Amino acid sequence: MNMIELLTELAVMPLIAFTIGLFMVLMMRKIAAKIQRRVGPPLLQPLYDIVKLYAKKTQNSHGLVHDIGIIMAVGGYIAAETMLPVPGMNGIAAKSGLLALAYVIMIPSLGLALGVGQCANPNGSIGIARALTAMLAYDVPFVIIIFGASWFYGSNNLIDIVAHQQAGGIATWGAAKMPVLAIAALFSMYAMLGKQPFEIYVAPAEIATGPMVEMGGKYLGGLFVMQCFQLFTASAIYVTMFLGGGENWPFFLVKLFAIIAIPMSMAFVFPRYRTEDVLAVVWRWPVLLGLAGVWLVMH
Amino acid sequence: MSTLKNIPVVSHEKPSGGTGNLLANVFDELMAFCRSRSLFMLHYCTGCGAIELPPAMTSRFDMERLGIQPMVTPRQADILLVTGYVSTKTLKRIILTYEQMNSPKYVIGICSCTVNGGMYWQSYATAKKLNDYLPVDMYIAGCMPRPEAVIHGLRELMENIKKGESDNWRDYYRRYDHYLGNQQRLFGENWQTPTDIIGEARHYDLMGPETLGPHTALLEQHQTPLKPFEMTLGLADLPVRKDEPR
Amino acid sequence: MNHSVLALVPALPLLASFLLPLVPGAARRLVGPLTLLAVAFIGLNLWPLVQTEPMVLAVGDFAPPLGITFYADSVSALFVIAVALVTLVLWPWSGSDAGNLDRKQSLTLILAGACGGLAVSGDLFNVYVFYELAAVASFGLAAGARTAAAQIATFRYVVIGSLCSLLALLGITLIYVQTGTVNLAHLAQLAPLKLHNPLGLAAFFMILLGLGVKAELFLVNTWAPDVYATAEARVSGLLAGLVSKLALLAVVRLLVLIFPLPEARDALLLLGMLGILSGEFAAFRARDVKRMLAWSSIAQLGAAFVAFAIPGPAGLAAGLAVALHHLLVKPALFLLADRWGGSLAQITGAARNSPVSAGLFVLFILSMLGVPPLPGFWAKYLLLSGLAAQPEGLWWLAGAIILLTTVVEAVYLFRVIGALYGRDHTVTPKTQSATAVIGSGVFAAVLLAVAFSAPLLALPLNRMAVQMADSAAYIARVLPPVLPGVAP
Amino acid sequence: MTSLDLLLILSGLTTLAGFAFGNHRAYPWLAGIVLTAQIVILASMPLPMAAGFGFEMFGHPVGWQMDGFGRFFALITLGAALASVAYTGGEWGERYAAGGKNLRWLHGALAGNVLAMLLLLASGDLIAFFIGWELTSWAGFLLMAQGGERALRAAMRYVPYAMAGAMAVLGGLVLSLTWTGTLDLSQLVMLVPGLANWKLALLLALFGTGFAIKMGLLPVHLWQTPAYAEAPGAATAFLGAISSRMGLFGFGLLLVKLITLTRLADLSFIDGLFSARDLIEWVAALTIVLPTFTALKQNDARYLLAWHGIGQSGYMLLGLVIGDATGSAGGLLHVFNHATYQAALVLSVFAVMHRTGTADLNSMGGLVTRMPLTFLVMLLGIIGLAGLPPMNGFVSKWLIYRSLMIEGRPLLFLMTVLGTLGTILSVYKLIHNTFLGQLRAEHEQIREAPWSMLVPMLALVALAFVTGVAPGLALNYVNEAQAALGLPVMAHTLGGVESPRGSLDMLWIVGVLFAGFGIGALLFYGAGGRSKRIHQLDNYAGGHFLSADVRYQYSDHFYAGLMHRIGPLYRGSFTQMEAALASANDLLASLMQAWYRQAVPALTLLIATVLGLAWMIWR
Repeated sequence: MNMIELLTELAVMPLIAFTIGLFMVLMMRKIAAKIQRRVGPPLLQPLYDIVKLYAKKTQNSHGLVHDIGIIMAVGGYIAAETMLPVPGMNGIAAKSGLLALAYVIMIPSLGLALGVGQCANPNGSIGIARALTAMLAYDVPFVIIIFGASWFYGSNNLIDIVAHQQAGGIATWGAAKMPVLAIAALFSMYAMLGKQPFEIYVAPAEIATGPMVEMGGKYLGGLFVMQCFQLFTASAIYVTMFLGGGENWPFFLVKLFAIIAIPMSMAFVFPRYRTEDVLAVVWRWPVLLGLAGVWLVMH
Repeated sequence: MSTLKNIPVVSHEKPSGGTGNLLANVFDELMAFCRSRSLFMLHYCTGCGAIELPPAMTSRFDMERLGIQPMVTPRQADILLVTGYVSTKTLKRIILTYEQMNSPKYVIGICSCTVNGGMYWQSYATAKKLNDYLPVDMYIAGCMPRPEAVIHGLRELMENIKKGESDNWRDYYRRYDHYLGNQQRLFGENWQTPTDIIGEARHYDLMGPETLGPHTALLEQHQTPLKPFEMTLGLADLPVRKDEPR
Repeated sequence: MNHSVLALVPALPLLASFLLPLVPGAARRLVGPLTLLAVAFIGLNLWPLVQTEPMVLAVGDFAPPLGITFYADSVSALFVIAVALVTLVLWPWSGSDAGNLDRKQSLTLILAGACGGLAVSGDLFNVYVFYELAAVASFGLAAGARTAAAQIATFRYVVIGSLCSLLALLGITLIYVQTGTVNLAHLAQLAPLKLHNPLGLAAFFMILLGLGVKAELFLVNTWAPDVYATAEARVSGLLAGLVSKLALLAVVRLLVLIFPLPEARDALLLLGMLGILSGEFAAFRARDVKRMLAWSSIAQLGAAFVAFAIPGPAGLAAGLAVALHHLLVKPALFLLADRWGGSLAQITGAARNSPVSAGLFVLFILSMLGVPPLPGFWAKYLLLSGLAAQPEGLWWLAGAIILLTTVVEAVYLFRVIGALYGRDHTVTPKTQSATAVIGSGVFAAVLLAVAFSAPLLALPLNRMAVQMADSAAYIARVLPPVLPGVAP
Repeated sequence: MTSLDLLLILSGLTTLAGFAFGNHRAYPWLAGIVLTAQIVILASMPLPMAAGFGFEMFGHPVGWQMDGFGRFFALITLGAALASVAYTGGEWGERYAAGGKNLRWLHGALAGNVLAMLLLLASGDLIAFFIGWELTSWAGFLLMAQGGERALRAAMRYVPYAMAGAMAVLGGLVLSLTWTGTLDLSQLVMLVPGLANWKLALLLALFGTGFAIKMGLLPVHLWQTPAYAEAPGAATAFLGAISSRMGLFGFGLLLVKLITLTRLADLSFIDGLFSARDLIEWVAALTIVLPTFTALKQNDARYLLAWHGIGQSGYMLLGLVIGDATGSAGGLLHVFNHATYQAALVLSVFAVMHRTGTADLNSMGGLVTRMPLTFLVMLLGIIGLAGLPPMNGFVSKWLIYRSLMIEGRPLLFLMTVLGTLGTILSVYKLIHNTFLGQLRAEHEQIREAPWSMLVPMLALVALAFVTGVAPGLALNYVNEAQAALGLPVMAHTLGGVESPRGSLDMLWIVGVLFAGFGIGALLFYGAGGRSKRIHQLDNYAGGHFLSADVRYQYSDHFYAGLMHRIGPLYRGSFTQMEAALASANDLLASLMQAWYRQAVPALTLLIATVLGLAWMIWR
């Protein structure tokens, strides 16, 4: 692979991720609307929102760190997208791997946390405290699953993992070989997406949307963009680990959207957990499932 | 001042299709379109009118299909919905909330109370006309207006935004002295919000003929400074001065 | 050098002590120091001579086993030097009035003479005599502080001391009854036949307890904390540093020459272990500096007993190292505790007005804890490696106890350091006296010299231990086989 | 004279100079130059390098020799000392001296620590090792005790621990002498693995206790936090960066070199189910998790960091004990990495203390506008401590994770990650409560820390960043240490590890990350409308008007929801255990005192005599 090709991939991969993410947001809102027997937003609504937010005339910054936080939140995901192999493009997946990716996607969260902290709003700080607590909750099963998958495939390299699954068709997919882990992973990804009942850190009625309390204009817009990336990343990691990655774009898209659709179909009928209950639930079921799955994989 | 048309609206948008860069015009149109199709609203539920909003949002009327959805804090919101009578005490909060919103921002007064005080006309503690204190873009009269009326009003606003007609937020900057005067009359001359409207007007070049005036002068006398904490290195102490008290 | 100088070691100080009151004027104050210098000179001259060949003096030319025998090997010579020099450093230069001072100086000289005698005695009866002499002198010195507390403490000391002297005498009597001799060499010859039985062991045990009083042996050491806490610092230093070592030496001579039996060793080991445990733990709760030092000294002597219990030259080397180290450290600490005695709170911040003394104090403490490269470490190393070389069981338990109690020791000793360097401005601690600083400075200089020349000193120490352990040579030297043409 | 001699002599001279004229203004410069020279000498020294001096004691030669393992630690030691000394060079030192404290003692103790550590790291036999060990302990005590009343109390608490550790090591030394007849490390290496299992287990217990105490492994870690936190700033940085790693050095010698890891795995407790190696791995893993979550609860920045220092040492030991090329490289690399960012973090906390006078996380906030460079240092530092890219902490932790994955240790892996997550939570609290949020009215006039303090801090984080982007720079020395220990050597590239089973190339990752940030910045500044800085009181408060006298800051009980769940687990069991030991000790002590206070000693004497005689006679 020559350098120019690589650079093109690095530029294109985030763009694709963003586009897919936009539609995932739309799908999410549509699912919510359908469950609530509403029409729901029009096709380009996520785009309208983002454009409008960026186009705000006056915007409030609480200081440089506030700005940098948003830049890190968006930029970190842009970087992360280049480490996720998609059909036809591998980016720098060979140079990072599953483990590094899991830590790289903490960078945007940390950036966001910094930005929110600078806002000097206790609601935001509480939101971040809760978000970090939620991260502590869902990352525990998540790393167990990463361990299991990495042990099963004998590699940490996402390209290898994808190749391994694609070699034998559906029968060799992670989900077929490691069903317990796949279920645990779905659970943990659900918690990661932070929708009901796990939306402890947004909690609009309680802490006024937590981290987003002081975010307006392009700051909020940045977070919307980040959400698009986040949905794509979570889904793509899952697909890569358990659903054979992307053989070609149509199948890949189906898998990506399906994976997001499953938890979202459940989300909007739930109320919200309390923080400690998120810990209790996530540390119990997906962790137990994950450990059982790892045990099965290793024996 | 009994009709909407009499609310002073000063448009400074260039008429569409006029001079200037075509591409820029298209861009502006696009922005206006997006603004009109994506409205986050903050409902400041001061009175009984708030009860009409849930039906407007939920499955019967579903605002979201118009791109309108509720938001929680002023920073995120585009529309400030004031849904009922406004007492003096509440008005302070409404003004604070309005000033904390990011422009372009729109104020909608719902119910008769926001128009003229409604049934509280004789109350000593109720602000009668909201547009004395804030630039109201749209009144939805009624006691209370039905959800259809609310939706209708919102659609009107969307049209106005798309056409570039609804930009009363500029008026607040351009005639800040006027609004501030009315506010001071009600709250006393010590009145101050933490938002630096004049500074914003300067920063975004939104100054108008009446931005500054006697009332802003009065404000400056009583104002506690609101200069943001700029990041400072403060490394003037190189080399360390011996005489300096530490 | 004439063998008869050996007799001068005890005789000179004793004589001087009786003559002291007769010497007129200012010269009277010089009698003691000059005598001690003379003894030191004798000891220093003795040292090279006895390295290869121990020196024997049969007083009045009565051939051993008859008559009084003085015997000096390198250990004796070393202790003679130590007695003279340590007494000199702890010499009572001043007193409240002239009569008191005379008394103190006389008693100190008697103590020095008795100690010298213990170092060179070659028979059991002389050991007892010198031991009693030392006891009487120390009673007098201990009560010399003339406070009610000191007198009460001394009274307890006298009671226990006298009872134990009786025990020792009983033990010696038993031995004499069994063997008909008190000469150590002769006893050593006869012991396998006549004394290595329950009766002999009982005698040994009685003598052990009897002499153990001065050596602060567990069971008979209850007097020590009170006496050390109430007596003058120099007296405490003499008793803890010097007298205890000489008593210990006497016991060890018995152990090596007459009772090299596992039972005897076990008794030493057990009592030593109990001494370490009781001393260190009791010191842990002590709030009075001098009492703390007293308990610590009990523990140190316990360690010395444990060391001497180890069979063979390794044990003697370890014991000598521990004992000599304690001899260097404890008198100096007591000297410094003269002004800094009493409650710890009173010395808070003392390092501010007496930095040198505080530094010396820390130095001694570190050495006592066995912080390398100070000599205390090498002593501890010898002791522990000696213990570890023995089969497991009590020996290893003793090693474990030493390791564990060092932790306790560190805590209470660092408490003193913490107080010295503390920052409480409400108390104004006393400044150190010049004599204490100079005295402890001398000890510190020796300590540091030893620390820097430790590799060089390892060899002589070993040689001493080997010489001391060689009971056959002792017998041969004192009771030479009658060869044709050589007068015994 | 060999270059090791020169190194030690220079170090000794620095110590003397520190005690003699450490309060002179020129001393930090001089010491800095000499330390730099020492680093150069050390780095350019051919290995192994024996010292020209030495002596023989009781038939055992005592000598010093530096190998790759020692040099790795020695370089970190000298570097940490350099940063600490530089930090004292300006205003900090002046203020310290003005506060009535003595700079000479501080500098002397600091240089003394370095000397003691160099002696320890270059020891060629167990006696030299023990000399170094004790000197390190007591030099450390001296340094800890410099910080005033509370520091003295903390240092006093350290005494029994240090002594217990030293005595355990001494016991181990004596036993290995007894069993092998030698104290020379090069001979012990051959003889020790041949010892019987119970002997090895005893050696492991004795030496292990000593090293564990120094390192602050569970359950003997309690002394470390207050002792490190209360010391003066420069001292805290030095202690936190390297001091307790001497325990790890000991473990490296003991576990890897003397006992060897294979022998360690043979020492099984329950029929091969649980070996000594497992035990150590689990102790290390618990040391990662428990102190980290204790740190989470701290409200004093210094204590928070000190607790993390304990937690992070678990990673190092775990990596070392896993013992494969990747894991041990990770463990060793973490020593260096931790030193860089921990020193920087501690220094930044003390820089904040220098200006605000407090390290209480509930009485600060919003300082980023006043001390932006200090903020930058702390930001990079916490990213390193939390083990996130692009800082070096990520690389070493990645290596450890990776080796646990390869070795198939899911539970240990989980513990390491749990530690990392806990760290992220607690360091966010640190930076949030210090630098973010509402600036207090009393801190509005505060200025940035002086350059004399900033330069070492910035240099440290720069080092942490550079070795994060190009870990190969540090891995060269790690490889040397691995080779000296007899561990498999990990092949590496400049950017990390190249492996068919999953590579790590930090050059690319960081490159892409910063490219991402660049695009993010373009989007932010290019695509959106202009933003305006606003005052912190212009803030959403549900319609409330904020004023400067109202604290609008969330700092106390920061992770309330988490604590609701895990709070009951903080029972203070270790503290209770320590207290129980102390009171048992007290009880024993009072019993012993009672013995000496007996009223009728004659009676006791009689009984004892009778018993003793009976024993002698009937034995």
